[in-house]
Amino acid sequence: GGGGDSGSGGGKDDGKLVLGFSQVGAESGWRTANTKSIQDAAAAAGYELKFSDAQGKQEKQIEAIRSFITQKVDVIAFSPVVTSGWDSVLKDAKDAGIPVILTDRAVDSQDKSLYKTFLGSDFVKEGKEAGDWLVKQNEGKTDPVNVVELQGTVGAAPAIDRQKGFAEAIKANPNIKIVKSQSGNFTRAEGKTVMEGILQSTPDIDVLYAHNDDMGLGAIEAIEAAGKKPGKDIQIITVDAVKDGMQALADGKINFIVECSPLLGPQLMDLAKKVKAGETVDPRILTEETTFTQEQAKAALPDRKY
Amino acid sequence: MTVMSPQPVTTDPAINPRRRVYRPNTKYIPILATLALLLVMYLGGLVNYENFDQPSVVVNLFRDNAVLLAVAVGMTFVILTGGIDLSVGAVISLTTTLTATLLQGGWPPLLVLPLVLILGALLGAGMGAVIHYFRVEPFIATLAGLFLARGLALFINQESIPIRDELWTTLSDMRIPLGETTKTTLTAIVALVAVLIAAAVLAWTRFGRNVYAIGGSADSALLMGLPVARTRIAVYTISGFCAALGGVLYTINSTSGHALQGTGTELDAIASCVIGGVLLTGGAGYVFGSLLGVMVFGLITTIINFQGDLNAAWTRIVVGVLLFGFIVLQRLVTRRTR
Amino acid sequence: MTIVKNRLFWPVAILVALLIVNLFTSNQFITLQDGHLFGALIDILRGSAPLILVALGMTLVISTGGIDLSVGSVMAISGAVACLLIKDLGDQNATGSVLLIMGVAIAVSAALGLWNGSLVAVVGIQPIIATLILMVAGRGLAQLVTDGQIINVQSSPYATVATGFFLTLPVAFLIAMAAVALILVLTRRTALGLLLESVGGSPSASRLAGIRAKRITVMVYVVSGAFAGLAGLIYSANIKSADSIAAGNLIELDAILAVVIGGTALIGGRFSIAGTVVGAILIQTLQVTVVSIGVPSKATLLFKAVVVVVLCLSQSATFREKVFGRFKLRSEVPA
Amino acid sequence: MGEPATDPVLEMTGIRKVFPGVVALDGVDFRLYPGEVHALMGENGAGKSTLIKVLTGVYEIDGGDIRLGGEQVRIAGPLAAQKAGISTVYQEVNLCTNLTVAENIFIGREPRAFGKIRWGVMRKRAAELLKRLDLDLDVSAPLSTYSLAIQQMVAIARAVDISARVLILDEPTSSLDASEVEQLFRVMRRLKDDGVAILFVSHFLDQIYEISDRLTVLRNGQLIGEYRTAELPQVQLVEKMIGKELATLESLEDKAQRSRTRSATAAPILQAKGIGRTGAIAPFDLTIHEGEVVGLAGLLGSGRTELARLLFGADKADQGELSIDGKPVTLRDPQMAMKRGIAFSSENRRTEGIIGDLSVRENIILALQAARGWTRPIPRRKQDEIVDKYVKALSIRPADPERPVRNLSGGNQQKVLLARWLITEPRLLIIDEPTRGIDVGAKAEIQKLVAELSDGGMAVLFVSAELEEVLRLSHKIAVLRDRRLVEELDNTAGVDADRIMQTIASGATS
Ligand SMILES: Nc1ncnc2c1ncn2[C@@H]1O[C@H](COP(=O)(O)OP(=O)(O)OP(=O)(O)O)[C@@H](O)[C@H]1O
Ligand SMILES: Nc1ncnc2c1ncn2[C@@H]1O[C@H](COP(=O)(O)OP(=O)(O)OP(=O)(O)O)[C@@H](O)[C@H]1O
Ligand SMILES: [Mg+2]
Ligand SMILES: [Mg+2]
Repeated sequence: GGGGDSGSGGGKDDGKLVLGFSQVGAESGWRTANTKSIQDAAAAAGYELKFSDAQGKQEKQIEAIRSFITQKVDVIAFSPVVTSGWDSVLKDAKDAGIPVILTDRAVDSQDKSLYKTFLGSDFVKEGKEAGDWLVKQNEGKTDPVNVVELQGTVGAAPAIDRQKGFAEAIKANPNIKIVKSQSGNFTRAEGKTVMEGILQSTPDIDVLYAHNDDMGLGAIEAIEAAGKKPGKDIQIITVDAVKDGMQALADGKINFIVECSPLLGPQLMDLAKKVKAGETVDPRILTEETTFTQEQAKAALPDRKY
Repeated sequence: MTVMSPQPVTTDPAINPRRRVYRPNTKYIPILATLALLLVMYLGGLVNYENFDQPSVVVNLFRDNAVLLAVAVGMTFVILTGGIDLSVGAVISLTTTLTATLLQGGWPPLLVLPLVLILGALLGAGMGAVIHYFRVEPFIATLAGLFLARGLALFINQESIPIRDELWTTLSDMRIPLGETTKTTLTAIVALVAVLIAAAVLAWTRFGRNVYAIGGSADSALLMGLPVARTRIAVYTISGFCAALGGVLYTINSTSGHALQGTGTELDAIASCVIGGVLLTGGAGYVFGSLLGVMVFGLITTIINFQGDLNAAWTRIVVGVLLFGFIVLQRLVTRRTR
Repeated sequence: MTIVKNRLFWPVAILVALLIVNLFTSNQFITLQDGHLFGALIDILRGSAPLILVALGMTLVISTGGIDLSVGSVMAISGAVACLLIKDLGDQNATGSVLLIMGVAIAVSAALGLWNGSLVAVVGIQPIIATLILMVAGRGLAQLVTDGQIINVQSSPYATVATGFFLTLPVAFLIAMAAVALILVLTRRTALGLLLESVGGSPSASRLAGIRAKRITVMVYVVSGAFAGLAGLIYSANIKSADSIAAGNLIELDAILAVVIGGTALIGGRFSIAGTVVGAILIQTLQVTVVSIGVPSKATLLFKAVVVVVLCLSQSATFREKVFGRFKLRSEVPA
Repeated sequence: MGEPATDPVLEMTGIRKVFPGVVALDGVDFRLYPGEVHALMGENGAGKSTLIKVLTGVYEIDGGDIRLGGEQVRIAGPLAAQKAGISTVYQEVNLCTNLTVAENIFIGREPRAFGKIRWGVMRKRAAELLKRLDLDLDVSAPLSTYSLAIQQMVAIARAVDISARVLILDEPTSSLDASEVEQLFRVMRRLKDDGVAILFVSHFLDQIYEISDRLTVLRNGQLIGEYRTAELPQVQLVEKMIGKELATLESLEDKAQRSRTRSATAAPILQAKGIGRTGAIAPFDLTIHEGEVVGLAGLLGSGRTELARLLFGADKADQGELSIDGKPVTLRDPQMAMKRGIAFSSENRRTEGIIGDLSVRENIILALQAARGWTRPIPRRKQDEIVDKYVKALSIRPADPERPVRNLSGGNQQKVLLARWLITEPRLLIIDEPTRGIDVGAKAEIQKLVAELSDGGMAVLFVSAELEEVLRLSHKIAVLRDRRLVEELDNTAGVDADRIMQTIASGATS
């Protein structure tokens, strides 16, 4: 690659790496932590960061990437809003000789040469891990297990994938059944109202699977208001492991959390330096992520940053 | 009874006989003011940011906002009649989803293209008919349209669907050279053509003038014997068509379809029109104004992208502040000259 | 007011139909338990409080021919301010301080309303744009206040605002009803209602009749801001935290819809407070019904579309005329 | 009754139209022959405008049928009516004020080439057409910049230019002055000679007798009869319209005997010194005393309305001094004027007067309520009392105060506006065309009322296009020309219409 153009601006002469990063938006605390991690890491590495917030819109993100091309940044990184539809703008970047790194979410482009690497989580895998844990809990049992699923924003990639992975994991166990599946829009308030409604209409709930911590935390409020004990009367599984979620896990109100780490910053800076230098990197780098049970949460909680 | 000359002669130039009274003919002033302010904003960008002087900044303004532009064109028609169309964003999502799904299913592209455009127009026509014949508030009728269109899109397919059709990818990769280094895309050209056609229709055709008449006073227009029903249904049809066109441009731009695309576009389009001087109560404004309105939003985004150190919170605040500054200045300039 | 009754007949009918559905799908529709009422109906009433509040303010704004898009952002700011201050409280359960803080949050919201009102009435910007500015920037401010994170509070007096019960009824609903009563008194026991309808009906005629339209316009935006602020408090107290991103997101659309369902025209003039309340409760009931009958999430919007289409037709005089066979008026033109 | 030898071009039989609570037309027959001017007569609310709207398809009929050229037709709407050769000027000016003058004349039938509107041709034709009506307007200016009277002329120009078999004019002359009326009549006569059938509505009996050949009288939605104008004496016509002997007409004559000299001791209420507004009216001096009726005379667009608006603060004066009760004030808005006891009823009742959605009661109490402020509502019982009194005094019909005012007939709306201001008990009442569209009986009542009020000490600034009316009521007449107050004269024995016309023509300066 290399920044090819002879007419590049004067600001770059100091050799400082310029990274253009286009964020999905600020739709959750997770995302804000993600943003912060990247900003901090860039500052620590001494890179100039061009940051742009797409407010959840693909068109804004495309616009931002084109703007990065115009601004002649050294490396472009972005968390795609959706999986498809990037070929055209990535080609523009390639033509301009600017390497691209995907973070957090993958794209389904067939031409793999359009980006250098993907750094992030696998949402399907997260759903699967949540499902696996539930299956393991019920190993050997045949009593029916009624699961309520609180989905994320309808049509959003994490929602679709976490649903998919979970369904796949429990497929082999006919006694585990999803009795209600509703969207809580990834927010606490909707998680609560939806759970209220479900509690009213569904008599027998054993497990709640929420696509993120926030919805789970909202649901906990609803469960408590209905006079039930979250974590005991109803087992709760969530994804993300933000601080509030970990606290609830440690308090025994949540039973299991699949981590989805927002702290991509340092890894990203590292990769940026490598691709700028023209080194080859792995086409797919998964963030170091884990899962938490209640005991693990108690141990991990003190140094949870976000 | 008429004993004297009905045409008195006056010598005082300040006071014309039987002339219009208060305002000079100021119809273009808001647009010129908006244009001037837009240029000031651009100059501000030039002074402050490196690489802002590249032609691609201006070219990308059209390219990035082609979809919004197409939608704003249709919205201008609707707002000029005093209506509103909230369904446009959802029509975009339905169009992109349907296009991508059909193409994925192997339908011939040359069939899919007119099909989705007609579908958008029909949806608009349906809403227009409900609005006119059942006298339902445009807000609620088009909100139902919004739910319906996005609901259908989500029902058809929730996922982001790639388009691998050859025609679409060719159109997407097409670059039209402008000068030596700058290139633009087909989508920008199509959107600009839509603006030109709309401007011509509004200024030079009977239909266009009827649109303004209805916006001025629908009751009067009816009593003057204008085809109110036809015109009103037509503007919603146009808006539906333009939204579908926006959707198609979207699929060409990104070679994909997704049911969540176009979220919030309705508000952007309405705001663009209004910033461009189209009165929400109807009857006044120009499609070039809407074009400028779109450019205002585009330029604000561009500036924020060049600024490059704003997080989400500050991005919103700066957008608000820039918008505020722009509108207040625009208001002051136009009021002064009135 | 037979016309208002007629206009509200169908929304009320649909509301009743939805409630009946819930009666069958829920374990408890309404029961007395632990000294307060409990059940799906109570959930609906409690849940509809923020929307009722926002829609009330919106009704007044719309009656003057305006619109307020910024209510969602104001909700977010109000919740953020309240939680930020409560979190720093030595004793989060001190009722007095919490009440004071809520007063501050509402005052801030009213000030934001004042800003909107001034832009509309004094500077003369079209309401949709004037309030769009705060809609965009306001959420940024809220995010700035909370630093983009969710702020948790552990204050039981605060939580009571949303989840408490008083005289067997949910406090949130009582607050909303108090606001309704206040607005009813304000508009129907004083001359404010008449003046509002007059300004919305014809600004130029109102001016010549000696009505100080500017003051009234500013006032309705202030009321709208304050009510949105109160709604924001209930929203945040419900989840015991300030979520500056999700709070009040898209609520302006629901609020406007509630107002329109209630029979107030968007061009201004005649307004109906009772209609707005019915509209807001209807929307909330619809939301709950989606969950209680388990509409799959990918079909949720379609389901809502069907209900809104039915509503929208029932709002139509022409449509009702077919149902009732009432007077035939092809086109209503002022004499 | 004698009818022309030809067949009627239009024949309506047994027309019935019911609004909720009102039978607006009850079995009305109406015939219109080619080449005649046919007047439709009746009190306010008799059903004239409704008959016209039924004819042009604005309202669906509830009974009866319409024949055009002998064939039964169902007219679906104004567009269909126009296509069938019926061209109409409706009572309230129904044009689009946001469009230019030229467009208002030609919209729907613009000259085109290949679908493209030929703006230049359109403007030229519009200017020519207006010139024929003796109007010199900037045809590319928005219509909103012209006064109501001129808008009315534009509406007429539009209707006249649509070459039609039937021309309907619903009170086209209500705010036109004598010369414009004459202009209009000239055009009508020419069209009549070309065989056009003209339906004409007016409350000015003189005009009816001048122009019409036959007339049809309606009362309370019912047909009273069809007559040859020449064979029906004026007094009988009025009796047929109101259904009883007209006592008020005589009292009208009494008023002529009223003392037109105000008491010399009366204190000035309002003094204007060099008040003016650029582009609207040149600086002028005017003093109005207690109990004095000051009439404003002038041609269309001479600036009477502007003058009146300045004194009310409806527009801001940009020069000069105004003092009320000897104290200088700057009127920034109407509220300030109202606080000082000034009331102003606008000539443009549709956009600056009534609030259509609100009820008659609410419209009547509006100004009083605004003056009291929103915190001090007028108790409902008091409202009903006041409203009842004025509904009776001004015979507002239908006498149901809870009806939306938009559903009242034009004349009755005007009465509502008068009532609105009378209940504020102003010390200076500015009324711009208060008798516009009001029937003979009510007009006499209103004139009587003005005289009484002035005798009771109220000052009145009376603006009317009808010179006779101004002469009959005023103590003092201010004559305007070209947006300039040119003369102020006491209404003494020597002053008559000719004298004022001369002033207007010669432009004598005071
Ligand atoms: N849209 C309507 N709804 C209800 N009532 C109406 C409507 N239009 C007219 N009316 C009623 O019908 C009657 C006839 O009104 P119309 O306007 O025909 O009177 P008019 O003879 O034209 O009076 P004017 O001389 O005052 O113009 C009145 O009582 C009026 O109140
Ligand atoms: N900017 C404006 N604001 C308010 N009213 C306006 C404005 N421009 C025009 N008008 C209207 O135009 C009219 C101009 O009246 P004009 O100068 O013709 O007065 P006039 O002498 O009373 O004549 P006429 O007999 O036509 O009423 C005013 O009555 C006013 O209502
Ligand atoms: Mg009439
Ligand atoms: Mg006048």
